[in-house]
Parts: sequence; structure tokens; C-alpha cells
Amino acid sequence: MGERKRETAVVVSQEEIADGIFSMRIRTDAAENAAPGQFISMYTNDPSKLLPRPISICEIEKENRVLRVVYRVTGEKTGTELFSRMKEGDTLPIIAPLGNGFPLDRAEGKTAFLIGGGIGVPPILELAKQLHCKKQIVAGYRDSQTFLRREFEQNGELYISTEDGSVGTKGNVLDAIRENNLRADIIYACGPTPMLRAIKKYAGEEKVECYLSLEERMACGIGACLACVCRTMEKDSHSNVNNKRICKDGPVFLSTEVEI
Amino acid sequence: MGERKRETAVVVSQEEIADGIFSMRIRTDAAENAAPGQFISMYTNDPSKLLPRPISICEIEKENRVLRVVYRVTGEKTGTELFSRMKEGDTLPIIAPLGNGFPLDRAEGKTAFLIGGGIGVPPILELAKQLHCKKQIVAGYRDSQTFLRREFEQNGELYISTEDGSVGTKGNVLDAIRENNLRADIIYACGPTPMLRAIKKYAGEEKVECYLSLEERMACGIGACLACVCRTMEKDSHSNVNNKRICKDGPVFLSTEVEI
Amino acid sequence: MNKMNQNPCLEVNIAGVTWKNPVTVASGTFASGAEYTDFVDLNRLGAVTTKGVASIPWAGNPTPRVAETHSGMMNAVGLQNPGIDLFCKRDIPFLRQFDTKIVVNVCGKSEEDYCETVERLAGEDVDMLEINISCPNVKEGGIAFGQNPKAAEEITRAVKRYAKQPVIMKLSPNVTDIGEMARAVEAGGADAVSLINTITGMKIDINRRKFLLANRTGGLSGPAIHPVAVRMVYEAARAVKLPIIGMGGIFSAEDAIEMILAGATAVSVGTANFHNPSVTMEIVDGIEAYMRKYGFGTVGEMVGIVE
Amino acid sequence: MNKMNQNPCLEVNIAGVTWKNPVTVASGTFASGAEYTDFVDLNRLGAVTTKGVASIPWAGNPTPRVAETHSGMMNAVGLQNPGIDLFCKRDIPFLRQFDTKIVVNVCGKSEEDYCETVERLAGEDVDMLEINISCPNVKEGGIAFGQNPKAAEEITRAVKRYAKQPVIMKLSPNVTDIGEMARAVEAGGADAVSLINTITGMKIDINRRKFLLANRTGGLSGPAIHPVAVRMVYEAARAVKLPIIGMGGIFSAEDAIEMILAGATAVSVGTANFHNPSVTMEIVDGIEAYMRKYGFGTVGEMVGIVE
Repeated sequence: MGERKRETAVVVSQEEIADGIFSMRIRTDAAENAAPGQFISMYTNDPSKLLPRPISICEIEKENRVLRVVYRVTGEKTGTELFSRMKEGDTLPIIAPLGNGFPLDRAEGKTAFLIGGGIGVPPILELAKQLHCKKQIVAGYRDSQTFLRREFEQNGELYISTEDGSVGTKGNVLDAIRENNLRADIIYACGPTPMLRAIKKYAGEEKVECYLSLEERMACGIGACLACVCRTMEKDSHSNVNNKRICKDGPVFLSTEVEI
Repeated sequence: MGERKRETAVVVSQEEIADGIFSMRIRTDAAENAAPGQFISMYTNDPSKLLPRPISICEIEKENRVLRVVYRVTGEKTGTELFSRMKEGDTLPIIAPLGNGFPLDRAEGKTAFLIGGGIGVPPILELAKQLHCKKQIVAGYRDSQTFLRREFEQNGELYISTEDGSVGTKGNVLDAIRENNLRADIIYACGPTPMLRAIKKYAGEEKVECYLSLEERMACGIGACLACVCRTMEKDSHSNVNNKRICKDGPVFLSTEVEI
Repeated sequence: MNKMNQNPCLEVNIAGVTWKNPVTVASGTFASGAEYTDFVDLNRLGAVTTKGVASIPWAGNPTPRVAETHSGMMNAVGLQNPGIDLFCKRDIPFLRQFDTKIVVNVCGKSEEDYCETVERLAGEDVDMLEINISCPNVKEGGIAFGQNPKAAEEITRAVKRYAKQPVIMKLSPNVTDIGEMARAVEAGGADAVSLINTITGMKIDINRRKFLLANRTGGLSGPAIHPVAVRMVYEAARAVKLPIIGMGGIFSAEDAIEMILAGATAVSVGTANFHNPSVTMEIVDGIEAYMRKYGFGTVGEMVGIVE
Repeated sequence: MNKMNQNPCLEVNIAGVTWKNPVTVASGTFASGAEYTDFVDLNRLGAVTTKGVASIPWAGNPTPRVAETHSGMMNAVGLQNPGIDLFCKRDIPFLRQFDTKIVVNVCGKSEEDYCETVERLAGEDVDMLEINISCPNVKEGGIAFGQNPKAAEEITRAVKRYAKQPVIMKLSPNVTDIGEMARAVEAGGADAVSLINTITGMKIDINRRKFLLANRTGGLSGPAIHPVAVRMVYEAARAVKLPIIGMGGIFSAEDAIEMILAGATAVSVGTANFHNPSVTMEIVDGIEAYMRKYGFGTVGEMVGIVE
């Protein structure tokens, strides 16, 4: 008890892979037992910023003890901007891995949709690498800056949607699914709430098992502070109300458990 | 009006010259018109630390546009500790030069004491370099770590006092003056208040013109906030009370003007 | 300054209850401890102060419930809690496994609420009660009691009637005169006071022109407000004879010692747990190191000695 | 959102006085402006608010008068000032050289003090008066008036009897209900309110076990307390019809805009001047850029529109 600690990770590489989208690889023992869909509480070195930034894991390199995160810089003077300025050899405090990832076993022998939208695209990559069923990856972007595209193409059938229509289907990920007449027996998705809401509805209509990775502002990241709750259909056994903790009970939930 | 700005200085070199005593050289246009006894408002890059640290100028290299400061790290997590971690090429915001330095002209043709104690020793160096009268430098240290000693020896007669007696006279700077039967027609001094108090008394008894460089916690550093005042014998024409602003009216004062 | 060699004793006595050291956690930042067991040996804490519990389950406020501020944060969780029944069944037995005191924080929306929960706890194996009359994030989260001396005195007297354990009244900093509030709960029969709860703040997203917190306002905590907490602990200590549990922006042993020198007998660590989940143990060690350095034999020798 | 192309007008009208933009400085951080002329073109400020002036010279508190805190600072200068006579002879003519409004901050230890100074200023060429009834650092620095609604209403009524210029009452945040204080000065006839003054804090040097400030307590300011200031400006704006000058931890245009969206017609920049003496001009530029970006034609369109 009390043997786990906030640890110090070392930046191995940092690269801007699209406008304002950065890919950072960090060395940490946490790589040992990380799973797709889990996240990292990343702390800045700015003493005026106290809270961790929850960033989902994009890739796991167990052998190198490396975790990769792909994140968007959300503005000037933000924590993500500070992360983006870090260089090889710099260190940052982290707590990882946190949360429950995507249930891989549920996909066995099935055809799966792996859906990512915007900055929800990155966690889909490690999922694609570890899922061994028939994979239809659907990635939704704003425009032609289709970051991680090559990596996805190496890990399944890739379908792309872009808001401006510059690549793939013009519209959102569901438009891409319809345009290509795709079907699946199970869905894994991560992205903005409106997209997840649409996918939850789609999964309900199609009666498909569906797992959604949710986001919310967090404080502790370990399930204590009750900041990052989501509404649940049934009363939750832990909270004893219709709330679950995204950081601890999630971030991945069965679409039928949660109200979004 | 409004053309002066907080500027960005670049660290040229950083060196620990005694335990916890650092020498940093920074490139800045402020070197152009800096004078001995003036100070620099140095800002950290830590957003949680808002106020500048007033650090006295140790050396001025006009030709290189470089100012040298020698400062003590006052503790963990302090601004001075952050300064001490800076490396060549790092930048920091500064406002300089600030305050009024030592009146050099008053020493013409006279024999002068240049007295520094502890972290008040550094500003005496540039003073020694620019004074061209007979100079008797008296430097008081805690122990054998007599930083800047070599530079002083090149710029006048050097007398040293140490609290532990490991070098020079055992005791304080006045003990060194008495032990060596030194006399002077004018005194310039910088150091801890107890030392300055003793020198003020000595100057009064010896009827010697005496200039003291005072220290106090500052906020603005430019004379507006009235944080760093010292008591004056006469009512001050600006404040209209018996207070002068150390940052703006000083830091160097005629010993007979101030109560310390 | 004269006992450099002895081993300092960190024990403190709060209203008759002996803690092994003066460090507990601020209610709401630590749940009932289970989530922290990976990071903290609960046996090393003087006490665990639980998340506020009410007579029935509360769902709390909509999200977002937190926002970061300069050297601080705001929260508007709204006292979500599972209700006293599940709490007694699950959380108390869990905490009893550890060698630490249990301080149960009680919240309510009416005098009846508070009393019902306090009465229910009278039969439970817990060491102290902390009555939250200062939550700024729930309309009837007690703040009505916490900003009015008369009401504070009355609610104190009411809960004392039902309480079997010593009662700590948790005070709000959102008042004109913290000393008056401390005197009020002392008059009502409180056994101790804890302060400060959070300071009400607000943050606006200027690009959306909307409140950052769903609740509009939230409670500001963290190092940003530590100087306000130290001042109020100092004022409260001079206003009453009751032992004081000081909290507000304690991130280090130095911050904790400042509170003790100002007049606190014990301290609560809150927001810092989010920054470093193991910080409480480091603070216990740091206080001991300080006592060694300056030769303090007991924590009591340090309480309120600033001059 | 529909005037993307027009030039935004930064003018604001406060109690009948038109400022060229909504930015002034917080009393006590800017003296009477002379020390800042190297760093700021005073013609670019909506107004200069002077350091508090009393009927006679005040020497202020002993040093240390300031201490740094996390994302903030504390001061206990104690209203050192040269007295109204020298102020009128020197500072007013100095400021009149510039195309900016002059707001004279008035402090006192009694109703007579305030009224004497206000009466003296009635004949002077200044634009507005700000009455400081909220200085936490002087026993009779007005805080007695600033924490009691009745007293605040009476002092307001008293100074209004002598004032020839519009009167801004500067409120203390060290109260239970800022709305009540705002209503009190409105009832007393105030023409505007400014808030927040500093929050009383304390810092202790744990190695010397002494107060860091000679005055023991000081006023906390800076980004640390900005969320508290925004909340109080929001509450005051909903409590009274008076124009509000918002202040408290404004370090950037974003912070200033937050205040305006919360209900302030103008803003005062204080502690930020110590961090960057040119910051006021940057804030004016930043507000204009924001108005352009979102198509606001006037500052008035932004006041209090947060939802």
C-alpha cells in the first residue's frame, strides 16, 4: 500500500504532425501494463498549473518502455502548449496508466468498427494494433490534415470522413459508414460528444454492441474527487446515484449504460 | 513616452563561485548606460512568481553589452534558485538599470573605503573598477570562500575580514579597518543592515562622508508602490514624510540622510 | 530550541481524540480513502476525513464541475454522495482496517438533515464528526448556516444534541468576521473548528461568453488562497479556545507548519492530493524534519507561537 | 456577432464621465503616474487612478511592506501619502498634461478626514473621486466603513454632500455579502462602485517564526484572487444599477474581458503593473482585438452578457 507514485517520465520525441496536433513519445515504466483506451494524467512543470491533463494513449511500445500521446494544443498559455514545447530529454510528472480501456475480448470473431473523430482519433490506433478481428477503421477529420492515416492503413481497412470533403466522405464518420455501406457487430468509438451521441443512437438502431470513450474535465484522475462524472441510465452501485466516474469507471463505457 | 519596456536578457554564462553564490552574465542593452551601485529587476520564468528580484550589478561590460550579477540562492523553490538553474542561451525578462548608483565624483583626489559585506560584496567590484582615487577595498565574508577576491586584488588594496577568521582579520569589516589602521576621506558601503549601521556610526565619529547602499523588499522597483521605503532624518520633499524610496531615490544614500 | 536530540512526538489531541500526527485530508478531495491506497499508506495519516455524506444519496451538480485557476482550482461538485446507509455499510468498515482516525464529514440541506445523519452515526464506529455548514456549491448545502452567526450557533447546538462523537464545525471564509463565526459555534457547543472551506469564485470562457462551471460559481482552493487561510486560522485561534484544524492551500510541510504556527493544532491537505496523490505522507515527514531541526518535542509547542 | 468590419469604439461612460477606453490602474500601484511615463503613454489610458491621498501626509507602515505569494502578492504599505496640499500642487497639474481622465483616490481615518479631502478636491480640476473605504492595512483606513453596510451608506452620503465630482465607492471583498455593500453605497448616493480591494491575508516565516509583513496582515492581490473578483463583480452588477469598475488580478486582456462580461463597465489594472509596467497598453490593445474578432461595436455591448 502506498507504493505507487506520481512518476517522472522522460520525453523521447516530439513532433507536430498536423497544425496544432503534436505527437510526443515518453519513456515510462507505465508502458509495461498500459492498454488501449487508457489515459495518462500529465502534469506541466508550471507551478501555477496544479491539475493533470488527461491525455489518451495513442501507442504503447512495451519493449522500449515508451508511451505515445497525440494531443491538440488548446490555446496560448495552456498546459498542452507547454507540453508541445518540451524537447527530447525534458521530464514531466505523470500518473499512468489510468482508467479502463476498450474491452478487446468482446470483438473476437466479429467485424468491428473502430471510430475516431478529431482528437479522439489517436486512441483508436493502439486499439487497431491490438484487435485481431475484422477491423473497419473510420476516422473523422476537419480537413485534409488526416494525421495518423498511414499508421491506420497498416492496421485495418481505413475509411475517412472530412468536414470539408477534401478527403474521403464529405461529412462525419456516420456519413462515411453509410456511403460505404459498412456494417459491424461491435463498435469502439472515441471523439467529440455530438459524434458519440450519434453513434450511440446508430448502435441502438442497429442493435450493435457499442463502447464509447468519454471525456470530461478532471481533477484527481483516480476516482476520488467526483469531478468527471457522466449520467448513467441505471443507478450506479458505487455512487449510489445515476453517476459514474469517467476517470475510474471509464473512460470507456457501454453505450447503453450512459446518457450523453 | 512609453518607449521603455521590460526587456528580454539572454544568459551568457552561469557559474557557482562559492557555496550557493552564483555569478551570471546576461546580454542586455541596459549595459549601455548602467553605473556601479545600480540594480536590475530580474523576473523569473515561473508564472506563479510575479515580482522582480532586485539584484545589484557586479560588473558592466559595455563593449559586450553584458551585465554581471553575483547573487546568493536564498532557498529551495526561490526565484534565485530558478536563476541559478539557467544556462547559456536561456532568456529572462529584466528592467535595468534601476536606481541611483554610487557618486563617483565625490571621491576625486581622496582616499576611499570601498566596503562590502556578504552578498553586498559584488556591487563593490564595478565601483572599484570605475573609481580612480586611492582605493582601500574592505571585504567581509563568512569564511574562507572569499568570492571575487582575485578581481578585487586587481582593482585596489584589498583587506579581508572573515567571521571564522580563516582569512584576513577575524571579525567584521570594521575590525579589519582597525586592525590595519586604515583611514579614508570617503566611504562607499554595501552589505547587511547591521554592518551598514556600524559603518554609519563609524563615519559619524570619524566625520567621514559615507554612502550606503540599502536593501528592502520591493514590488515595482521604479518608485511607484512605496514598498521599499527607508526612514529619513529630514522630511523628504517627494513623499512629504520621513520616508525615501530605496528603489528610486536610492539604493545609495548619504549615511546622514537615513535612519537604519 | 533546546531538545535537538530527542525524537519529536507528532501526536496531537483534538477534543479528546488522539491523532498519531497532525495531518488529515480535506473533505471531498479524498473520497473515503480507497482510491488513494495505491499512493498513500492510510496508516500514516493522523486521520482520514471523508467526503461529505447526507441522510440520503445526492446526485450533485451537472458538469463541468471543476476549473483550473492560477495556482488554484475551483470546484462545484455539489456534494454528490451515496447517502449515509451505503456509507456506513461500505466506507466505515473499509477505513476501520487502518490505524488512523475516522472523521466523517456531514452535509445537509436542513437542520433535520444534519441531525438525522449525526444521529445515525452516533451508533457507528467513527472517531469524530465534521459538520459542513459552508459548502458554497449547493443552495442549501449549509452555507446558509455558515454565513450567519446565529444560525451557525443553532445548528451546532442541534447536532450536538444527537452527536456521540466530538463535533468539528467547518467554517466558511466567505464572511466578514471569521472570529465571530468561530465564537458562535463555540457558544453552540462545538468541540473543534476547521477552516477554511473554499472561497466562492467564478470563471468565464470569454470565447463562448459562458460560465466555465455548470454551477456558475465554484469554490476556490489551492496555494492561491493559502495566505487567506493562514490569516483566518490566526484570527479564529485568537477568538476561541477550541482546537483548530487548519486548511486552505497546503501543498507542503512548510505550508502546514505555517498553519500550525498561526494557531492550528492539526491541518487538512486538500487540493494538493490532486497535484500529487502521495503528498500527505511527504508532509508528515516534513513536519517531523522541521521539529527535529528546531528542537520541538511536541506539535503543541509550535501551535500559535508566531510573533 | 454582425459588425466584423466596423471599428470598435472603446469609449465608456462612467457616471457621466467619458473615458476613451475602459482601462485604468488600481490605486496604489501607479502612484500618480510619473514613475510609469517611461513605460506607458498615459494618453493611452482611459483614466489614471491615483494613490490614495488624505487630508494630511501619512507615513504608512514599517517595512517589510510586501511579500510574494503563489500567483499573487500581499502589501501592507498603509496608505503612505504626501497629503492633499502637495498632491494638488504637484500631482494634479502633472496628470493634466495628458489626455486621460483623473480619478483621485481618497483615504481617511474618520468621516471628517474624508469630507475635508473631498471638499478640498471640489475646487480642483479632477474628473472623479474614488473613496477607499476598504483598506485592510490601516486600523482606521476605512475598513471600518467598508465592512458595515450602515456605515458604508453613511460615509457615502457624507462625502456626496461635499463632492463636486462623481463619487466611486471602492468596496472591500472581506465581507459576507458584496451585493449588500453595493446596495448600501447606492442607497447613500454613490455614482459608481469599484471592486475588489485586496483580500486580507497573512504569511509567516517558518524559520524565524515571525510574520513576514511588519503589519502582520496584508492585502492579497494578483491572479490568485481573480476568480473571487469576477464572482463579486458579477454579484455586485446584479445587486445595483450603478456602473462598476472591476479589478482584482487582471494581468491580461482576457482577464479584463472576463470582468466586463461579468458586469464591469471598466477595469483597473493593479499588481500586473509590477510584473510588466507596460501591461496596461497591451490590455487596451487586447480588448480592441477581441472586439474586432467577435464584432462588438462598443464596450457596452459586452457588459454583463455572460450566460
